[in-house]
Amino acid sequence: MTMIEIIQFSSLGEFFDMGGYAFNVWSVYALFFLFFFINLYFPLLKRKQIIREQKRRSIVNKETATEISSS
Amino acid sequence: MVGRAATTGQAFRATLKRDLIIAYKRKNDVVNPFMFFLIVATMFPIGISPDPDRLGEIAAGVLWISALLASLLAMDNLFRADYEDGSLEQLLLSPHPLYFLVLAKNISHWLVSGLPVVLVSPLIAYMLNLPDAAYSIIFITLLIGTPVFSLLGSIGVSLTVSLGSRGLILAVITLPMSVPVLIAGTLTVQETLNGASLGGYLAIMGAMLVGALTLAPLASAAALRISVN
Amino acid sequence: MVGRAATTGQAFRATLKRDLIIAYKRKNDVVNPFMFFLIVATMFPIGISPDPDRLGEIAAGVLWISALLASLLAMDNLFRADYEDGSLEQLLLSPHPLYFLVLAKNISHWLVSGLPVVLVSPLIAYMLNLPDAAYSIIFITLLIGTPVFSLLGSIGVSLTVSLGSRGLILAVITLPMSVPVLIAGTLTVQETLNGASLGGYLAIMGAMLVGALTLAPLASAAALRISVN
Amino acid sequence: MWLWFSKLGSPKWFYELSGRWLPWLVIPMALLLVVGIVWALLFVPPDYQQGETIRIMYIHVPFASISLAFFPLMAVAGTITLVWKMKLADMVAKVAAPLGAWFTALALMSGSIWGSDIWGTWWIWDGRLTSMLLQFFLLIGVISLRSALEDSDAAAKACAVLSIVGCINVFVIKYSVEWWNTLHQPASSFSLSDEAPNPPEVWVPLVIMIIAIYLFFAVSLILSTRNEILERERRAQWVQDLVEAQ
Amino acid sequence: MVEVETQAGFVENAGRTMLSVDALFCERADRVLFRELDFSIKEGQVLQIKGSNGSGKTTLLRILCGLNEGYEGAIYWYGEPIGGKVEEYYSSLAYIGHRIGVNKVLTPKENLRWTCSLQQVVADEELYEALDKVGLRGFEESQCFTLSAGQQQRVSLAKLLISDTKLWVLDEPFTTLDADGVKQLEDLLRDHADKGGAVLITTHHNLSVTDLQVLELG
Amino acid sequence: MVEVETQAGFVENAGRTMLSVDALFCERADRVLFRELDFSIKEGQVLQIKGSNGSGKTTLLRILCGLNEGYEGAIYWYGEPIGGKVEEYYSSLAYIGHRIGVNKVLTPKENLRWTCSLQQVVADEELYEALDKVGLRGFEESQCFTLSAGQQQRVSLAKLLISDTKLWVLDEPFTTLDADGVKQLEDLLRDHADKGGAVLITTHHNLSVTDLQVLELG
Ligand code: HEM
Ligand SMILES: Nc1ncnc2c1ncn2[C@@H]1O[C@H](COP(=O)(O)OP(=O)(O)OP(=O)(O)O)[C@@H](O)[C@H]1O
Ligand SMILES: Nc1ncnc2c1ncn2[C@@H]1O[C@H](COP(=O)(O)OP(=O)(O)OP(=O)(O)O)[C@@H](O)[C@H]1O
Ligand SMILES: [Mg+2]
Ligand SMILES: [Mg+2]
Repeated sequence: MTMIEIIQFSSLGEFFDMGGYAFNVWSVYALFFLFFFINLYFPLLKRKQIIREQKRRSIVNKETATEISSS
Repeated sequence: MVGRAATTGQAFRATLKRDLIIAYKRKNDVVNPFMFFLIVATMFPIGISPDPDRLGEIAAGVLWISALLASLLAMDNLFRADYEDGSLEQLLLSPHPLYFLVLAKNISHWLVSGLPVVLVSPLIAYMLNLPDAAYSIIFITLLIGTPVFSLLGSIGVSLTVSLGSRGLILAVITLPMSVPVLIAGTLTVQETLNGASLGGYLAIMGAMLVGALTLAPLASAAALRISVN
Repeated sequence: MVGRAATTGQAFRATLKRDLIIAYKRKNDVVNPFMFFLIVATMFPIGISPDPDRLGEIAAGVLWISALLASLLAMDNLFRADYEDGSLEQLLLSPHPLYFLVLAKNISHWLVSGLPVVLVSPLIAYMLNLPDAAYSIIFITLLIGTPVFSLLGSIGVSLTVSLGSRGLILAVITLPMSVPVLIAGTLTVQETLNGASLGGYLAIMGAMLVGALTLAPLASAAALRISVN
Repeated sequence: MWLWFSKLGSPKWFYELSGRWLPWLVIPMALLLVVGIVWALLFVPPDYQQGETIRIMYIHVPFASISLAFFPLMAVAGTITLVWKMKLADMVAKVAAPLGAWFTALALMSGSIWGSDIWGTWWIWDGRLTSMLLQFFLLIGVISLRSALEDSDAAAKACAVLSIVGCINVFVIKYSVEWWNTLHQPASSFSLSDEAPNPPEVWVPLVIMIIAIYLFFAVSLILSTRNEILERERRAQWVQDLVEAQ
Repeated sequence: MVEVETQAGFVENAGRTMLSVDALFCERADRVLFRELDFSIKEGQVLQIKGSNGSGKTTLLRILCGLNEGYEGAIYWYGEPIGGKVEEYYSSLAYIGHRIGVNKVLTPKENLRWTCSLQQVVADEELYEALDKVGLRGFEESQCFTLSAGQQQRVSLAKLLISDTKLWVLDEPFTTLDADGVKQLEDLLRDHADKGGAVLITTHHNLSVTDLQVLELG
Repeated sequence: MVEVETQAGFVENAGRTMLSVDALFCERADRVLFRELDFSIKEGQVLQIKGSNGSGKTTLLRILCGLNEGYEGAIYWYGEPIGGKVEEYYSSLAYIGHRIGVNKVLTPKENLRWTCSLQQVVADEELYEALDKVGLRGFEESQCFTLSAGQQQRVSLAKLLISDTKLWVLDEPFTTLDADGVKQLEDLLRDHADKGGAVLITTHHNLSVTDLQVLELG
């Protein structure tokens, strides 16, 4: 396979070692994934929160509305 | 009434908690002293020289001066809003010793504005190329020194809280008072870099802290009573 | 009514005069930026090194940074009292272009807080052992640079005038914006010491000043309208 | 034109449209990201000078280049807020600031990690680095101004003014800092752009990563903007219906 | 946008319509303060805005003065949208808000001179005369921080005696005034209306001004 | 120093004399505000201090609370000089001044909790109840800068509902209150007096409280 051939690393260990710069390379990629995750996951999480909060609010509003109409 | 009277401890905790809540609500109070410290420290390479070697020589001084200025600028928050909205009068009319209430305010203020500066100091130390050996020393000395700055600054704020234009007069009052701490701090760093042992220097700084903790709130309390007059 | 309507020029002069009177009445406003400048400049020999040679190397930068910080601290006076007592609303409700009224306030503020710093700078330059050749250059560059600091600071103040804790957020906004001036100033001093001719550098600083004079009051005016909202 | 403009300004319209766009952004983003990262990590030949650390470039350069787009973006949004009072523009400006801070932070961090190997130090006061740092500070300034001003309308306008002033200033800073630096520091190995004669197997994955990360930026910005819309329009009927339907 | 023509009807009464408001809507902190608010104020009128605490009186006054932009609807000055005539509007407007615009360091005279000179040329005698009338004789040259709350309020009100403005917008001007002060101000308002001016005022006080119009909020 | 004995005469009435003042003299900015001022306030009394603007009402109240020390004369708390009993005095005193002591960033609940907790232990329910009573239901958790002037004033007054203090010192508490608020506060003052408390109040308002004592200044 040509794809396999042009892989720059002959073993997995070598891949992880990154020519002695494992820390540098991997920490950058780790940071990238972290940021990627944060900036996608947090907006999604927040969306859930907003919707939950909004549901709670509308329930409260309805309750107070009925309270007022009944009193 | 007697059964419901608050103890001094309760009033202390209530005040501490209130101030922390206020700080939490205006997150800026936490972030800004810290950002100010970072930015002022950045001004030095720009204004003086980006050359690492020359930076390294002045780094300790720059860190201390920046921390001092950050603490100074943050001080304005300590009693200002309370004075303006009248909460300070309520504080003075509390039946508890003012010493503890002022101390509570000082503590919460330092936690919010001083501690973050101390925590970030090693990073700035690195960027300014401070010799490696000095990181921990700068951290420890700032940890002892910044509360002293806060406590001294608190006296200055108390004296000037009723003035319209406070920022500068506060600085003019407080900066000279802070010089001994500045000297002790930078000396400690330099001397330990030169091989002296930390102990003696730290003892001196510790003594300053203890002194400030016992005396400064008293002075602040007295000054506050005068200021609201 | 028509006969008695004030021209913009009259309103400009009235505002300038008022602010100068206020400054005169609180003499602190004049003395303090100046004292702050002196004190901060003295922190460096203390915090960094009293050695004349090393001081001489950093003197230009220290002078500029101190001037920047002094200007920053003085900014708080610019609209603060006016906001708190409602004069700012009156200013906004004047029929004249706000640009000129803000400019009047800026000018009087610089006269009071910036100019004294510039005037005393040669003295500090001497104390910090700046090479003799640089005295006049530091004086001229500060003379051009400090108004720009004031004008930029004025934008920051206008944006933050309605905030309780302003000092620090003001700094966080204004300091990064002032960096170009700081660079231009310190570079001018250094390069002329290295034998370059002043002309080009001063032209750049002059351009900054002209740009700031025309644009900054506009931005400040817009920001003020927003802040009183 | 005017109609289109006011329609675009309508948060509801944007919410619905962006809902339809999202998959067409997320799918290419995911694909390009996978291809780009695998390529960058496995197939790119090590640089003759930088060795394996060249792989950091595929993160650093996209983030660094997008970071520079934030102030112009916020300034444009700010202008729209001030002139046309369009709510949507302010929502974008609001969510852009923290996102910009994240991106700038990653550019700074990846650059400094890269530098720790190549320059032997994590930080030098080089022109580009310093200007990036100052941009980061300015972004924090915008964020703290926003959070400090309690009234959201005033906050919107104040941040708009600050973004516009800041945008001009970011250019001035960049220019002056580079000027400052080149006069002081010989433009030696610190030059960032000497990889022009690189072969395609180096720059093609870079282009892929740049596009992927641009898409990531768009997706994240849109997601946050949608949240902002839901929050600010929460009393509108369509939002309430939408919430009910969830 | 509402057409200006619809405003023409206003001009039928004795005094010309000075300020009119069309379908004003304002919402703050998630609460609608007023919606579809229409009213107008004519030359010679005193209009008191009433309402309980938090009903939006201050907000309304600030909107009318252009100090608050968080509203929808249109405001007209002599039939034209104020947006186009800001300069003219501001030369005819005197506003005194919760914050009275008195610098603590300056003396009453200096304060008064500056506030007035933003709109018109004033002579020193006028200043002394006005300060005398509001009961500050002898305090002209004391710094304002040495004055009591009510005295400071009087400094700000003195401007009304000098100013040639047509429309006065006063937000709770009575708060710190003593009985004399209240009476004097009421007289002043009446005078102003008689001379063809108009007054927009909020207060929780019962105003004893003849011909008072009332707008109830909230 | 005046002898304490001279104060003994006060205790003849129904309520005991709470606060008494002997030969008070105060001069500010070269003007004598009051001299030889003697009065006392007993349990069950409401004392209104009247006077024109600048007559020294605020100054007097602040002197009594120990917030201003520029005076001569003696102040007694249950017959003893307050200097010696500050702690006791301050646990029995509730003061609300021109500056009402409401932090803008905190919510009404948080504000109230702190002010109260300086003197006594409070439960959350009490806070809610008090805020409800002053008409701030629904605003308990909004930050105070979003409240109108009158609503902020109400936050500060809520403390009186909770506090167990005997002496209330109120400096123009009515300024920004609407008619309802005024009435409610007047009721509250009456209640407090009926329960044996005492109230010292300044206002330019005509108080409709039974059994009102008046002290005229200046
Ligand atoms: C904290 C450190 C660093 C920062 C803040 C930084 C920042 C930047 C910025 C702002 C750009 C411009 C992107 C654009 O114009 O589109 C950039 C591009 C680039 N950087 Fe960095 N950088 C840093 C460290 C490094 C290091 C250590 C290297 C490795 C030698 C490097 C290599 C590059 C390359 C190759 C480019 C693309 C060249 C170009 O398009 O101009 N950077 N970086
Ligand atoms: N800070 C001060 N410095 C000097 N003199 C002052 C100061 N504050 C007040 N005065 C003087 O004291 C006098 C009384 O002021 P005070 O505030 O007690 O009046 P007041 O009766 O409360 O008036 P008002 O009804 O206007 O509130 C004023 O006439 C003023 O001249
Ligand atoms: N800065 C603000 N931010 C958000 N909401 C506000 C702000 N100021 C006021 N509000 C809201 O607007 C409402 C009206 O306030 P406004 O000050 O106009 O009331 P008002 O009628 O003048 O009351 P008062 O009689 O107490 O002065 C208040 O209930 C408050 O909730
Ligand atoms: Mg109001
Ligand atoms: Mg008073």
